[in-house]
Amino acid sequence: MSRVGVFVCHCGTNISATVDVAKVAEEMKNQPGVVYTEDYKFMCSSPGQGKLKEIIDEHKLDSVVIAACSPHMHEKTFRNAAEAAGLNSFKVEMANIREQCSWVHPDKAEGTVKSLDLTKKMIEKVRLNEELDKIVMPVTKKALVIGGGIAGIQAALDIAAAGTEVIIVEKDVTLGGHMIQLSETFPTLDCSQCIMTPKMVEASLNPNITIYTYAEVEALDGYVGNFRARIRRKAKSVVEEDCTGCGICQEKCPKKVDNPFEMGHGKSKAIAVPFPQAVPNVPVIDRDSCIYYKTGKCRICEKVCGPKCIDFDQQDEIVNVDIGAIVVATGYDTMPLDRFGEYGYGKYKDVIDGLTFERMASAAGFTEGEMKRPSDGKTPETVVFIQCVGSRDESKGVSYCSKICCMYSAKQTMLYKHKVHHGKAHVFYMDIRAGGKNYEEFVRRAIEEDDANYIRGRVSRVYEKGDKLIVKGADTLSGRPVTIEADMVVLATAMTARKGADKLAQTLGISYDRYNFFSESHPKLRPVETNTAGIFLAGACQAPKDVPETVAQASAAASKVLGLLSQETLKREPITAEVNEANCIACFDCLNICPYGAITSKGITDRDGNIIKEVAEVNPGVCQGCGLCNAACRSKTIELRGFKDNQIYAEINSLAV
Amino acid sequence: MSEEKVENKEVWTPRIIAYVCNWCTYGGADLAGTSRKTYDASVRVIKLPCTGRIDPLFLLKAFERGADSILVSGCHPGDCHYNTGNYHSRRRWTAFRDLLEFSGIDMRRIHFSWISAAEAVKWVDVVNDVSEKTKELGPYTEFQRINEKIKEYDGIFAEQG
Amino acid sequence: MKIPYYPGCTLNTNAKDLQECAEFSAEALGFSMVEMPDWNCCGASLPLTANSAMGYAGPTNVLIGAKEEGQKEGLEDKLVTLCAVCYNVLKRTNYAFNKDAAKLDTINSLLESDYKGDTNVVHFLEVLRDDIGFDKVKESVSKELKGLKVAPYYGCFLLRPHEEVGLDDPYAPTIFEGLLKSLGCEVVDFSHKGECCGSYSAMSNAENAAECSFSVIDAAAAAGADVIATTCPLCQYNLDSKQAMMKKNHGDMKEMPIIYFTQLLSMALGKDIGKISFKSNSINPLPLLKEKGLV
Amino acid sequence: MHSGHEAAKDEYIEQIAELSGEDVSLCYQCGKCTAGCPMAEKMDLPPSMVMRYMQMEHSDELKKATSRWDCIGCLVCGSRCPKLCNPAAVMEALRQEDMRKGTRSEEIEKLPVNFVKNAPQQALVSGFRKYVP
Repeated sequence: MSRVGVFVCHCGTNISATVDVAKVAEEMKNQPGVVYTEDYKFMCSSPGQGKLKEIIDEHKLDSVVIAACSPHMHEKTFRNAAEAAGLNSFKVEMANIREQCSWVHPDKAEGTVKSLDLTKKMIEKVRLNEELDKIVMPVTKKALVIGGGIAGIQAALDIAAAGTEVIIVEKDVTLGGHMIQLSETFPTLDCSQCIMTPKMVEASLNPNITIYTYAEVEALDGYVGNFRARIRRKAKSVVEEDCTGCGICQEKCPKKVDNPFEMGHGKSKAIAVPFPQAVPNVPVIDRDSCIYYKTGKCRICEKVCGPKCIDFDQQDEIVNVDIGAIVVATGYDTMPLDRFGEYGYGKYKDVIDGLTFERMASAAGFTEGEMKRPSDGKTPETVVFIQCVGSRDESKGVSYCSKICCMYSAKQTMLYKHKVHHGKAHVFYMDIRAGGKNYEEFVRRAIEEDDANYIRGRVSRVYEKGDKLIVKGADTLSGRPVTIEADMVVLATAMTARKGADKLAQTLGISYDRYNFFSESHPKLRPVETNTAGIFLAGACQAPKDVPETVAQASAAASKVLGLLSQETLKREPITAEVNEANCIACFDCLNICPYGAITSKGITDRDGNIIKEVAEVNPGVCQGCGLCNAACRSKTIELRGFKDNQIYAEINSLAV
Repeated sequence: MSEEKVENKEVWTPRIIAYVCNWCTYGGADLAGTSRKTYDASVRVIKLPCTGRIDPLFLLKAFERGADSILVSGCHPGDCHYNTGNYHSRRRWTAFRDLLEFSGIDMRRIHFSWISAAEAVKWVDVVNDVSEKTKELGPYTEFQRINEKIKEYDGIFAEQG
Repeated sequence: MKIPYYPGCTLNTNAKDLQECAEFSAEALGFSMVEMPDWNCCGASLPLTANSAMGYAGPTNVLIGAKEEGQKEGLEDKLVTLCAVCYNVLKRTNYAFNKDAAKLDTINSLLESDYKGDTNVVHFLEVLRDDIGFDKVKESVSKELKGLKVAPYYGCFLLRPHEEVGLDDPYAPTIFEGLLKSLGCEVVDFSHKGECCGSYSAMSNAENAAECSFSVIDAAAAAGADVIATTCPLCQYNLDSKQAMMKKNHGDMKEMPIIYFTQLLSMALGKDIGKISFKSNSINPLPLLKEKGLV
Repeated sequence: MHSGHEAAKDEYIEQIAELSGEDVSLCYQCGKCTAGCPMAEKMDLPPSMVMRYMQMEHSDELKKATSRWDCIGCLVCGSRCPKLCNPAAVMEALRQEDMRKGTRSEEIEKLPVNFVKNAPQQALVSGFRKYVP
């Protein structure tokens, strides 16, 4: 028989005015298992809590019901107090007779009847409460950052600054991501390379940061505080440690290839770094284009290499790392434009996308910063910028707004005007979305000072006529069609999730939306967390974002990582699911329904180690305690601690008429 | 068990059991208190982490124990604290409702609602509405009579061993 | 290979040139088109508004007839058209039925029929590409049309709406180009191959139609074309017969012959130029063909 | 002003919406239809404006406009619409409404003899379909 103590709080007159608290205390004496009841003025006050401890001790209570305010208000208070008196904190329940009774039912008779019911209900429940221990988990004090663009670098630098080790895994040959491709950045027009290169170098020199470029995360095991990632370091064909970055191999390599860093304009070599400031400044052989890998002859790079670090036989290397937390910062892609035949991208050389314009405007880019259109190298006198190409387009693109295009189109008109003073920029837009610090002012500057002509409407077609591009658009403000003869057209293409983002999400066990952007745990209150504890998001892998937002989120993710890794052990509420292995029929409905991937299949072995049956297994580090599995389980095998079926039924039964 | 109350209709008050999730509707009900709204006192709340935790048998159990109506309320679609729990709850309900209807359960006695932690007024309105409708329907004697029968048969079976 | 053929309202009359040359070419390439009996008009346009059952009845009747005739006579299980408009209307009728079963039910109950929306409608160009093959066409060419710069004009109806018609990429189509290349022509890529000729506005507002047609001819001329090839009698009419009117507004415009694709095809396949009728051409293409040494 | 849920819908607008089967609320006024319309230059109310007037229930102005009689049904508007609207269907509905009410139509007797004699039959058939009640 249990020994329940019931404490009915007056809450001054907040409860006692409309509930006969003495009667409640008195009647509860008759409830089975109840050995002590009392009504008291302020249970949450210091004397109230003292009384609670005293009575627990004196009457050897094994469970407690406090009939008072909402558990959202004071459950923690009373559980801590009970724990101090040596009672397991999960043996304390509250009956909510204030928010859901005394304050809402002015009739004292009704309020009292309801309070009796609610208190009885919790007595019945608490008698079935189990003693639960908080779950304690060790923590590996090391973080992994996936992606080496501005988001990844910022997160890594912040984590490292706190003295915590961090590993950056970057898919590409160098750090830098998309940001290092940009010419100048809004709304300040500072040179992207000037602010990005120092960060890349800083990351590479920081002793707490290990960088794996040309590498990918292949698999992830474990749970918060205790992950293990398998990283594939693809063969660079160059011994990284020995390379001095002299660049002679690239210079002498006879094989020219298109340079993706320059968006297909400008050439690179089969052994190359994408750009001179690459970090690490170590070239990689592109085995698909290298003459030696194709024909077995050449090896010029090997001959000219001073420190002899070319290794044609180099194999991919697998590295396993143990980490406690992960920041995913894999960035974005831009939408392929082949589906927009009406704009002639791919057909007309002078129809380019925004990133190509960035390279054209960059002093280090394929035109060395001069405005020269791709077809004939002439200076374009009229440039048309088309916004929302693929964005806000349910027919051929995506329905969301890519968020950054309004700003970068405005910036690009400025960059253009600053380089071609007599030139004219036209911008076709649907809405100007310039909600950010100094953003609206920036767009107005493009219009008012730099003479950009903003036309509210979409473009229907672009076609060539002689050496001009005819742009057929509309001005919806005057309701008239508009035709512009342009020399160059720049398309502000939609930002999309990285190709393969869904696959990475599955590898990591995080969720993603229908566009393959990774999903945050809560859109307002947990914007950097994923639903998988210990994995955080930074930057455009979550949704379109500009640089300032990305940096802010990266720092936020870093602070989350540091908060997590600052703990010696992790403790969490033990309201998690548990499995009765004897009953499990291995239907795995629970595994499918679990939003967190907390359930796996486990093999039960006989003495000889043969698997004789499979059962569900809950990882308590990952389980968040929603109870979906409990409701879905057909054999009543998996149950949610603290909300087991018998506890709920006890509550229902207590309400019997 | 409730014969006497049925005959004596003027003192009868409906008994409504509400299954609500901890994060949205429970918060909404608390807010109704904090805002000192008043509403019908016939509702008894059972708090669960998520509406997705609700086993359809909870509903039947409540009727068996004398509930006249049941209210289920959780987070709005898309707002679930556990991402998808309320969707599962809704889907489970869709699959289960035909079965309940087929078994002869009075579907007018089961109410579903999405009430967020900010929607104190909605909580008040929904509870009053359910209570009003339940009063129109009267006590759920049909189910309670089945109970009596089941108990009778249980007795007979027990006697027969 | 024998394929049920639907001529529609114009092919036996105003566009006989288009049809005769197609028949000749089919024979030369080893297939024949069997005109289906008792055909009716397809309506020459599909209603755009909702609840427009009557507009679908005509084309449905055609689709049913082709299916029946094909089965009765042991012909290919498809229906070939020459006119781009017929093609468009018949294909979109099927599309509408496949998307909206209720619509199909309504029409079936109107016609007391049991049509399933499954008559395979193909354009003559598709037969050449998919059944014969452009390589085979090329082999069969006896007189290459060397030096003739041809602008392939699709107009609206072969390309739009793409989801419903689905003949080719609406912005980078290749089927017409492929055929012309196999005939030895120099294909001229031009910006207005899918723009409208003015269509039926020829009836209500000839000026409008002429303006539309002018922009097509202007673009073809700018791209260096000698001649525009078309598949549609109405396009041919608008582009060709309105050139006098265009000249009034665009004095410097040069006349350009507008020719049916089958006229070029049959010429290349050896049809005697004297036997090719150019009755529908108000701009006579013969001087041009002579100049190019093709006559 | 047309606002508030209770405000009665304009009868003419409702009729056009029903006839066309188009949900004009989908249109976000990007103007791509007007931009591509080969007749837009000549229209008093190009397709995007027709959609806007439908949204705003400017029925008097819509009734007065004549652009529907310039529409040639080339379907460029609908085929490039990012919101999957079809302004050509609205144009057709407006035209049909004109013809039902007898406010405008083409009269066969007045067609030029030359046209009737020489134009391909399909021009007459489709023209009658579109312009004659």
